[in-house]
Amino acid sequence: MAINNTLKMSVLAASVFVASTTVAYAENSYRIGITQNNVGVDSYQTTYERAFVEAAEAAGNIDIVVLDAGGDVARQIGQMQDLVQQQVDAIIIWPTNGQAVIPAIRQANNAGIPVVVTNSKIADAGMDFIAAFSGPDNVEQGSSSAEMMCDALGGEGQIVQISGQPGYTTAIERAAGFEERLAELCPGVELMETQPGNWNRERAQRVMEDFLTKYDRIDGVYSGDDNMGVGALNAAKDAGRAGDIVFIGATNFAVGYDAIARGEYYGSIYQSPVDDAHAALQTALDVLAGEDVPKLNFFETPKITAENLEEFDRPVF
Amino acid sequence: MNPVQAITGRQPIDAEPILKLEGITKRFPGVVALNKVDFDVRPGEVHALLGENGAGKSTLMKVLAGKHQANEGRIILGGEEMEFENPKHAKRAGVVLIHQEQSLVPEMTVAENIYLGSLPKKWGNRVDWRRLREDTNRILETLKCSFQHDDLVGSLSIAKKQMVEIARALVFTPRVVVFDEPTASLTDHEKPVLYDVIQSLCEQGVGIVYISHRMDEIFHLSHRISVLRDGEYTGTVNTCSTNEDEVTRMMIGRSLELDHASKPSEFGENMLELRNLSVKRLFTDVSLNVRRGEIIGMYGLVGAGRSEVAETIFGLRSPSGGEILLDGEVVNFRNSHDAVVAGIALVPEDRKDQGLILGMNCRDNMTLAGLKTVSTMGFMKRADERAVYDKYHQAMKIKTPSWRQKVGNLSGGNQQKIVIGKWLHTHPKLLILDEPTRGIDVGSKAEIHALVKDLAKSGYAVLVISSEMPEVLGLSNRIIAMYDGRVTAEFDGDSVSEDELVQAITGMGTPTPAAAVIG
Amino acid sequence: MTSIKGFFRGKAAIQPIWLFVIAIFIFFSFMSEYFLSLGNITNILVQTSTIGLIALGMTYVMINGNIDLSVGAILGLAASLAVGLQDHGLTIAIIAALASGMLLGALNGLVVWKTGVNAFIVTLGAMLGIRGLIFLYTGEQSFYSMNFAFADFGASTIGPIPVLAIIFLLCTLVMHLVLTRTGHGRNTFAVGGNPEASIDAGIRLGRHMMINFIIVGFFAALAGVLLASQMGAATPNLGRDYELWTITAVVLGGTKLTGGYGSITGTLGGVLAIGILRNGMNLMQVPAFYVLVVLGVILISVLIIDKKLNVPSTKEVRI
Amino acid sequence: MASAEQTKQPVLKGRVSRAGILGFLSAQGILVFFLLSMFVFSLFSEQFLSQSNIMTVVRQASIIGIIAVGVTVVIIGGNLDLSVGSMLSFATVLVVDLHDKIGPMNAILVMFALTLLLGAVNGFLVGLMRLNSLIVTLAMLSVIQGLVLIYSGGQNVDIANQGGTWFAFFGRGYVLGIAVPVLLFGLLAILVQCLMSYTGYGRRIFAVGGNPMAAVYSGIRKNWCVFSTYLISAFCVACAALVLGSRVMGSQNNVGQGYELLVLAGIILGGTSLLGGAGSIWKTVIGVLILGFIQNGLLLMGYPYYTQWIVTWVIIILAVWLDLANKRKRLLTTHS
Repeated sequence: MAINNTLKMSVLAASVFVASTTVAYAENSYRIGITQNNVGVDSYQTTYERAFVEAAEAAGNIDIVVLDAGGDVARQIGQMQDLVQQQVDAIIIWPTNGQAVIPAIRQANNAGIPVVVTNSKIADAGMDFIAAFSGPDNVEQGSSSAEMMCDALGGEGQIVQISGQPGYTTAIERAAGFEERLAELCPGVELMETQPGNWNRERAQRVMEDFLTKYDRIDGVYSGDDNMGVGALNAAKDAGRAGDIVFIGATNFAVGYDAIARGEYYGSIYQSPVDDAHAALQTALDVLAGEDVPKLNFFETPKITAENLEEFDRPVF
Repeated sequence: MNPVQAITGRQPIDAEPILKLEGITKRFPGVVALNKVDFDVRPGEVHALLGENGAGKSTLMKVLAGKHQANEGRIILGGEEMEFENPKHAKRAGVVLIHQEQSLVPEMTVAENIYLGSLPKKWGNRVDWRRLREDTNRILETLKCSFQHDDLVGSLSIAKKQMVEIARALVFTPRVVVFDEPTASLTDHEKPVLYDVIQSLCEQGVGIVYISHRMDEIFHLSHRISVLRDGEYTGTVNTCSTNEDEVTRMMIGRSLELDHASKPSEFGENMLELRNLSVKRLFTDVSLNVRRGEIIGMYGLVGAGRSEVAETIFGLRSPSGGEILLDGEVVNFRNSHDAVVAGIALVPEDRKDQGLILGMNCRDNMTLAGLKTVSTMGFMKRADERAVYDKYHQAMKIKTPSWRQKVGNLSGGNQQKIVIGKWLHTHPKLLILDEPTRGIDVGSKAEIHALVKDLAKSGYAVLVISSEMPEVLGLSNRIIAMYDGRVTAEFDGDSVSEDELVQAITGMGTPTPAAAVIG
Repeated sequence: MTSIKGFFRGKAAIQPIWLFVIAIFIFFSFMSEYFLSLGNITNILVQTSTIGLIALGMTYVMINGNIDLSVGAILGLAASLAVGLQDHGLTIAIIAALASGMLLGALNGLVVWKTGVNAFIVTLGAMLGIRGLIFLYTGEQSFYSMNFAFADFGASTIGPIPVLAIIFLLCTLVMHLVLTRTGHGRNTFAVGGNPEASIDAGIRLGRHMMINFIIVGFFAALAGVLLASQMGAATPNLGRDYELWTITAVVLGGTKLTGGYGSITGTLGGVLAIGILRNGMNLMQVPAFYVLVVLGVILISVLIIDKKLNVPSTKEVRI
Repeated sequence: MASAEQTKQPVLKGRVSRAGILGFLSAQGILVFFLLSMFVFSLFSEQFLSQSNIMTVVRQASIIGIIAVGVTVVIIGGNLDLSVGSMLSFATVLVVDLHDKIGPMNAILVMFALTLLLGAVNGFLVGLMRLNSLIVTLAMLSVIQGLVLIYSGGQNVDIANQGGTWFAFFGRGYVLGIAVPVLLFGLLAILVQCLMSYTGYGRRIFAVGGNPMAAVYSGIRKNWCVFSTYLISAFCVACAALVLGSRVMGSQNNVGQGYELLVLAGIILGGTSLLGGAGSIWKTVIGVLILGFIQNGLLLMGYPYYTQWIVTWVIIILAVWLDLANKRKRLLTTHS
């Protein structure tokens, strides 16, 4: 499965291939701790975790400590402290919050443990304390979505946005990227309102229902991820207005992929949790191997629409 | 032997009243609870206050103790006019109310309870434990209490809790102490301790107000008697120059007689039989039988295991030994529901906690034990329910404005009638009444006694549990005496003497073999 | 001697929860090589201090027979204020944060006092509303402290012991003494054990309850400030579900939901039990999904054991 | 409640005097408030009172409403149920996941069976073991959430063929122009209201909630009564999961998170006390609708979503205060 992905995604193929080979000739066995944001809240994080564990097992000599903060910043800080206490060789953190975890990262850094931030960036003030960041460029993703929206609407229209969980970096960056790019690229497209859908399909469905009542004309919907986007699509289908509306999401989910295939959904951003996990592990291993790793390691997240659908596998989540 | 027997009216004490209430009027919206009531207490005197339930005794005392504020009238204490804003205020002035209901905190020690709300402090808000201990010990000594200052109140017996309440009254040198039904939960052998305390308070010149339903007590203790009726003051008499009849007339406007002759006399087959029934640590080897049409009295002190026997028969406890036979067959109830289905009814000891759903209306309470009989396929039949209610409402002369009245708003007597009505509606084979007239006024009491006899005559087997000797004597065909979890004697209800009974329930003398006397 | 012992009867005896704490402590010491070390134990103390501080106040409120569900939200608001107002000076920010907690606690107490409505209802509403206030104030954003002194304080130690752990233990001691030695503390039991009697004894019930709501509000806010200092930041979602864990800890510690019974020492045990379980299961790498099940099952088990131990079976009828 | 209904009859039958109307208003405070808030919202947003908007709100509220109906029964019986949120996640994930694996009919049956089983566990612990319901259901909240995650491995579940299954009926279907969730909500509310008002079972639940001890001394099997209320609650959760799963055609593991609080907020807004022995389903229905309309109205007026929480808070305090003023008056007039 991971292999299939890598074959199709040329950009990443190299790095992931390197991952398996690097580990193969690593002399020392490493103990790496990872504290995740909130496994189980959606499939992306779960798939990420599974891929991470599989990759580490495949490597053979990596001992991993997998923790989940359950979305709670304080608990994540506690887990960071526990990992420092156990003196793991490196810590990978998927921050629950881009700012609140910085002191904990600093503590780990002070204790001489390299920290790799994965998936979601931390605030600039913390960049000095981390060894590297690995993950998607969420601002870039937002911009890409704005470009798609612009293309789809031909530069004119009224749209609404359903954002992710308030206060979470990914949600903020995607929204910021989208809004900024949209304004400069297509001043003719008006963003009427933004409401959070909390990464939750049912909630997004409800928000969309309210939008549909409130606005007689909606030309497009941008959702912070496909999970919410499909919720919005459901609501529009129910109201019989799905045909008039362009749906654009991010983090392509299986349901989103299918909807694109059916032509109900315009497009999304392809982001594989498997790539995400492999990239994080690889970055950590590179850091441990003493290689010169750049601070920001973005893996590519291409646009996906009906036109290039066949180039991508259906996501497993 | 029986301390209550010595009925001697005391000479009134001639002194200036320490406390005077003049023209007290207390109105609640829609009702005048007290109408221009006068009352006074002299130092060293026991002044009994009588009246039926709802006559306004408790309201008057609450006004006195600062729990309610009067709309009109004056309170004069030691020549000064007072206005009590709250009980603590009254307490500091020397007026203390000892409550009918226990007002103690079970999880706190005796000392903390006695000084509740006025713990001695040092260094700001810090409790001065040493002083608390010493002060408490001093008070406990004067009361000759058998418990320690650091005992948890929750672990004390009811009588001892009562002593804690009294001890609390002594914290601020009291000038007037109000006892509101102090003996309601005491057994006969616990009462003398209370009487001694009252005596010694009198000797110190404290004025005592004594509220009770029990004539014997009142005549034994008091110097003067005042009577309230329907919120109105009906008069004051000297105890030595009056009698029970006169006082009763003042209370209810007619005289009452305990009718010993009307006991049931025709008995049928055994309805209930207990054979060596035991529950670990509560009671052992209890054997008795109740026949159709017969009233069996179960007499004993609180804690002797009487209520527990009743609860076991009713399926609320599982026996550890022995058997229960109902109508000749051994029964084994898993819960109270089984017992009700089998035809047993229990009018429990505690009306408010066990007998009634106070927030429900009269009708719903009345049909609660027999819902099946007023419903088809689980659906209630409103008309049938009303019919049931009307039937018992009339038969028992329950005084309520409407069936919609919440039972919490009724007087004790009417509440008890509703509980009894609830069980009559199930047409039980055996009716168990646990303290059926506790805290009920004289009028309702007589009505309930008559009702019980009528029920027995119409074929019910009745088991009455009581700690009031006149009640047991007046009702029972046979009397089972219990002491410390065992049946100590069985007596014929008409021929037993009071001395014999007292001996049997206090564990004195040789227990008569249970089968010796069968009526 | 006996009299001193007597005053603490029932409290001097070792509480069941401490037996449990000792048991799991020994268990994890054997199960994980990382568990038994000074560093890990101070970690546990720091991690439990947040829930622990709130639980101190919650114990008072629950002995009163009330409950406060709004503590998580108060914590979140205080944290946001403590970071967000730092432009006006660190001291002002912290004072404002603590004051907000006490004010909201007072509001809860006032409504409970004046309406006599179940505290559960009142504070459930407050829990929603205060969370709304946080979002309103922060505009859904996280705040980051520019002042490093603030974040450094959260990470500082005295000797080997973190300052946060010391603050927590000190507060525990003070609250224990207040509960067992002072008039207010003793009245707390009286009010929960028999409200009617307390009124008669001249205890001003409403005022007393309100003070305890202010206390729990204060501790929730203090926990929020300290948590914010640990993070050097505050997030609007901070403190979500904390009320549930706090109540769990207090109940584990033997405080009765019906009021009138409880202790700070028990609460400390309850807080530590949860902290050690979480920490130990982390070290043993129990998957996160199973941790939820294990914690729930343990809570129910403790409840069952408590029922079996504490109820004298002879006194109670079979109902 | 049956008795409450009947006590009001004299007022309604009697001469419609000013006092009668005022009495009615104060007795039905929450209803008046409901209509008033509808009026205010309609001033600010013209879409608010449109038929489509009202239908949308009621449909959205129906999931919370269906659960609230069940929880109200638990509360009348004198207990709480905080585990409904997790239970909703559990049931939804289960029915959606099994839909493609064993077919919709079987999936629904299995889901109902297992959800009722969870209800039975609650009922066993609270009813038969007589543990404190707040703590037990709090613990079950955590346990069930763990079970959901273990079952799904943390993955979202989806129904692949969304167009071609009759399962869509429950969340998206219409009967006579009314959305099925709304119908289901109404039907359950009426059914349970009848159960509570017109049957011996309902009377027993009121008795058990009003005074458990006295209920036992009246021969009512209290423990089983309490047990059964949790089955009703679980049944309602299963119905809600049917709607939710069908509406979304997929589910996340935490889909029900926080529902327990919204359900309680709705019940409280309706004016049911949490002490047991009192309350009614129709009050709960109104409370849930108020919650829904506040959320919708504020959104239409352009306020951010969290303002509804603040407004809910203020309303709860006001309602509590109003209700108190009412009660005080009633208490005083019936005092004898």
